[in-house]
Amino acid sequence: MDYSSEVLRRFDLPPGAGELPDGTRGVVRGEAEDRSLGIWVRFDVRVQEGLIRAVRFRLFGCPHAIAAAGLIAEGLEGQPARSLSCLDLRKVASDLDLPAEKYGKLLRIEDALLACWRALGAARD
Amino acid sequence: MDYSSEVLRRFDLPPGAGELPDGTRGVVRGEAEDRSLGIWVRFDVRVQEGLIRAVRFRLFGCPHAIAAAGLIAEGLEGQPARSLSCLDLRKVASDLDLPAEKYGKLLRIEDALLACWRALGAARD
Amino acid sequence: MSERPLYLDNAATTAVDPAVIEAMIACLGSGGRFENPSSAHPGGASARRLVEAARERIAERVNASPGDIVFTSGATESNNLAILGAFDADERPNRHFVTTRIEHHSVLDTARALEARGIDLTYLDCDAEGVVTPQQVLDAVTDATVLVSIMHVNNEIGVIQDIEAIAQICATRQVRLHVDAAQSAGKIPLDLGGWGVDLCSLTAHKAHGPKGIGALYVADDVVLTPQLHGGEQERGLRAGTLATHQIVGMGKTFELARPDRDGPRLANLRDRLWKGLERIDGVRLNGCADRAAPHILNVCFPGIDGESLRLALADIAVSAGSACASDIPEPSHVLSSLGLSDALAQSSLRLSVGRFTEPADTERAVERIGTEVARLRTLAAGAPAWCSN
Amino acid sequence: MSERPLYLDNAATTAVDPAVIEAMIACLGSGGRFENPSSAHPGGASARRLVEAARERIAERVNASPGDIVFTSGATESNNLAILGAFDADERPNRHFVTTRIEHHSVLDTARALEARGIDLTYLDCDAEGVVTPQQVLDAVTDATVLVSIMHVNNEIGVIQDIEAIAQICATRQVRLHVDAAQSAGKIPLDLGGWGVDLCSLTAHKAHGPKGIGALYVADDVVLTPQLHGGEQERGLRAGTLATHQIVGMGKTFELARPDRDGPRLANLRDRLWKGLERIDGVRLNGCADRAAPHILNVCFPGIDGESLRLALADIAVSAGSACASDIPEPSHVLSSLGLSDALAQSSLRLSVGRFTEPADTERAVERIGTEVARLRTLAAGAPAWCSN
Ligand SMILES: Cc1ncc(COP(=O)(O)O)c(C=O)c1O
Ligand SMILES: Cc1ncc(COP(=O)(O)O)c(C=O)c1O
Repeated sequence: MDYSSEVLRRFDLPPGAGELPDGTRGVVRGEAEDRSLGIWVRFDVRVQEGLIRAVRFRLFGCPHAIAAAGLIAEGLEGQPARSLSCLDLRKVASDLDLPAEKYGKLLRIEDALLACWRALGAARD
Repeated sequence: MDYSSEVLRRFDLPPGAGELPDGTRGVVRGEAEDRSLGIWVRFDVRVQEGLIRAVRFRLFGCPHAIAAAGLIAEGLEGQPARSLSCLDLRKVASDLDLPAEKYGKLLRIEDALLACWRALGAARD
Repeated sequence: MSERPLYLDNAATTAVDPAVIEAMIACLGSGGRFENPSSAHPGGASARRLVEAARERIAERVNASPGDIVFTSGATESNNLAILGAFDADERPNRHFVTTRIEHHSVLDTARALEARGIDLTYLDCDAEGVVTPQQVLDAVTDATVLVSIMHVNNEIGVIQDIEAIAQICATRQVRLHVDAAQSAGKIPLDLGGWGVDLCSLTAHKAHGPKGIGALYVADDVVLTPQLHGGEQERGLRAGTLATHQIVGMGKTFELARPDRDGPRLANLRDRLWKGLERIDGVRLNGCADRAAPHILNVCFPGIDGESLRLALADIAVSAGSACASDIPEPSHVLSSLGLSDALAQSSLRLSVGRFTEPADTERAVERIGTEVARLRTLAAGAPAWCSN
Repeated sequence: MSERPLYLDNAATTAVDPAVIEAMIACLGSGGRFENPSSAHPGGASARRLVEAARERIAERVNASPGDIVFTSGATESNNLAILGAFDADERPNRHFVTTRIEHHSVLDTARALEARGIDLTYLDCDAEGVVTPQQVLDAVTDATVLVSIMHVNNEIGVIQDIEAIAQICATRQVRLHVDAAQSAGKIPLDLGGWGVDLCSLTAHKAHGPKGIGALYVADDVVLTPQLHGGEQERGLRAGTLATHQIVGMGKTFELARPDRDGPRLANLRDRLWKGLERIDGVRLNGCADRAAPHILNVCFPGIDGESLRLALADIAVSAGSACASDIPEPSHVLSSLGLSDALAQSSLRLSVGRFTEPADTERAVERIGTEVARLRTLAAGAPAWCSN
């Protein structure tokens, strides 16, 4: 397997890896998994005043998935909360130069963020 | 093909190779050949007072045949003439450590000497 | 950092011993014995003598006669020649082959080629520790069995099969036994003559010799059909110009290969690795501690994605399964045979030590692996149970 | 006498060039690129890059793409793989093979193996100078022909066949062409892509490279069935651990092999030999002066027993027929095909020059041969005519 330098960099030092203190105000958690693809991912997102202030993740999976989660987490910080529901996966794939067989895992990462988005809605409701 | 040191020595410097001056008194010539075995051999023998005084040979053939002709020629010098008719081929084969597939050529060498013996008889008659 | 690179992949291949390199160089250039060993001239004869001396050394190390050793291009070719050669030489209409599910691909793919020709096959399963029992062989053999092929040391998990007992059973049933001993030389004593093995594949490059040279031991009374046509070299069993430098290199390799001396040293290094890794939470040994070759350690790290584990340790030379595996390896057929799930098979590593491994290397490896496993486990903290099964 | 040994047997094998030895050594020991080129770790990747660089150099020299080059253990294996592989991949019921009577044994014995499987064969005769014409190929090819196999340079008499014209005919008739070019590299330009050859066997050791490594050129659209099972190396066409040092050695060999520069130099040495030997009474050239490879001279000395000739010249490295011949060689099938009697075939010598042959060597050889021929002729003076026929 050849890895793009961006994947290698983010795999070595995954920015955004971790958790947000449980029960903190504005923190939601979203999770997704696919055993057949070998991925589990969980995001903690803190939203304040409609803006994403912090994103942390835990992940079991391949280097591409780790890099993608890290890239997405970084990109979301400072964005409006609705960004959680409209990720540009194509851009992620191209920034990381992902091989096609890894796209399925991107969709699970999206699922986890959508779960955060829904959790946010639920919190608002 | 492995050659015994005796064959190698006699092949390099075949003693007795050559001819005896034609028409000299007491010189007889005997020849034999076998195309299928790839051998032609000719002996010139000088006999005086019943003793073999000189033996020379010409030969087309393999190293074993050359060595055998040389060994026989050398051994005959000084022997009574009838030695021409009673060679000890077994001893030649063993002195030279000849492989069995070469024995046929020994028989042709014997033939050439028998021809000398017969020529000698004819000369006496 | 100019630390020497960490090489723990000696089951894939090894660095050639300096004494072997020297012996090889002496057969290459103008000043050396470069002539064709089949040539009749004195240079050819000298090269031939070197080839025959190498054959004698190899034979001696495996308790065989020099005439039983046929040089090939490696154990892959030896395995092909042994198996296809034995079947091609047997003209019975119903023929049967017995092997195991944990053989090297060069045996398994050859078995598949036999199957395609309509030959009957029995694949023996191993137990959860990788062991195949002599009783299994006895149960599998039929009157139609032409050959049993069982490896000596498994290249992934290092399990040693009881070849002596299996050979006895094959002898009783009058069935030929082929042994793939690519991983054995220098690590485990090989007593081919004493055990009554019929065919045995050897290679030089797993024992600090050159790649691209191997041998097949063919016992005196075994009839084989050659698989490479074109010359009377090697008793007519293997055509092709003899590669003097390779053969001489293999001879020197076997001369230097001393299980009595090297085995314990390697086992000590392997044990140091295991002592260190054992401390990692959840880690498991793949294979059988009681029947372990001294140079191979196969370890599973549950809860770590295999591809991430490999990339995290990409700078150190260890192996996931066998070296011929592609980038994202299929889960190893050997680990699957032990009953490991695909995920656990993928999160396993093979570490293999050699003559040039130092104790300090094992410590560095343990540290690096420990660090990366911890990092990836932290990253995956909270993952569901299936990630560790 | 400490004269350097006279080596005029470069068609049997050659001394490895110092630059090649150096490149090989760099792939053997701990300090070098000894890793398995199939391993995923960085050392493996570096070894793989060396292998691929060697492949590129070889491809470049024969006008091919790197992807067309499959490494084997030598031209013997390449010939087997090309021919058996092409037939195994073709499932038509009636299949036909065309080759010549003057091929190397590795082609002829493989042809015999095909015959044993019931495949139809046509052996083309050569003329009295060793030439096979394109027209003969055209006449022999049928709708059932799977493959034509014709050597480029004959290893005994050095005759160069017109591969370009033969390839054209094969293309017109949509039949695959295999060329055994074991003797060509570095002496005759090979334009495999330009000529439209489908399969071509190469070897390193005839061109100052190591023994035990070769390649098969397999054009893009040619389907072959692998003959060695067990690994995905070499596009799945040839299993077995890649022998980096051997491959790198072959790469360097081909890089150094320059027909434009070496061909004329070799031809000059060959011509010096012939100029000298030509003066011997009755001497005859075996082969075709107009289609002669630069490095091979085959000469007949009528009236001399072959075995005695060989023993008389045993101290100099020349060859009677091919190197794989046994002690008392069968009369060479190539010389017999030229129409020589067994006796004349036996009293022929092959002298072959190489990169390390000096002009002085040719003079010494001429003198030694002249002396021995004269001595043996004197010994046989008076012999009947059949001794010279
Ligand atoms: C058990 C086993 N058999 C066969 C082989 C093939 O050996 P070689 O690389 O010499 O072809 C190997 C290693 O690759 C091996 O480990
Ligand atoms: C024409 C020809 N083909 C094939 C071969 C076999 O080559 P190798 O020795 O590389 O197997 C040789 C030399 O032995 C040869 O001269």
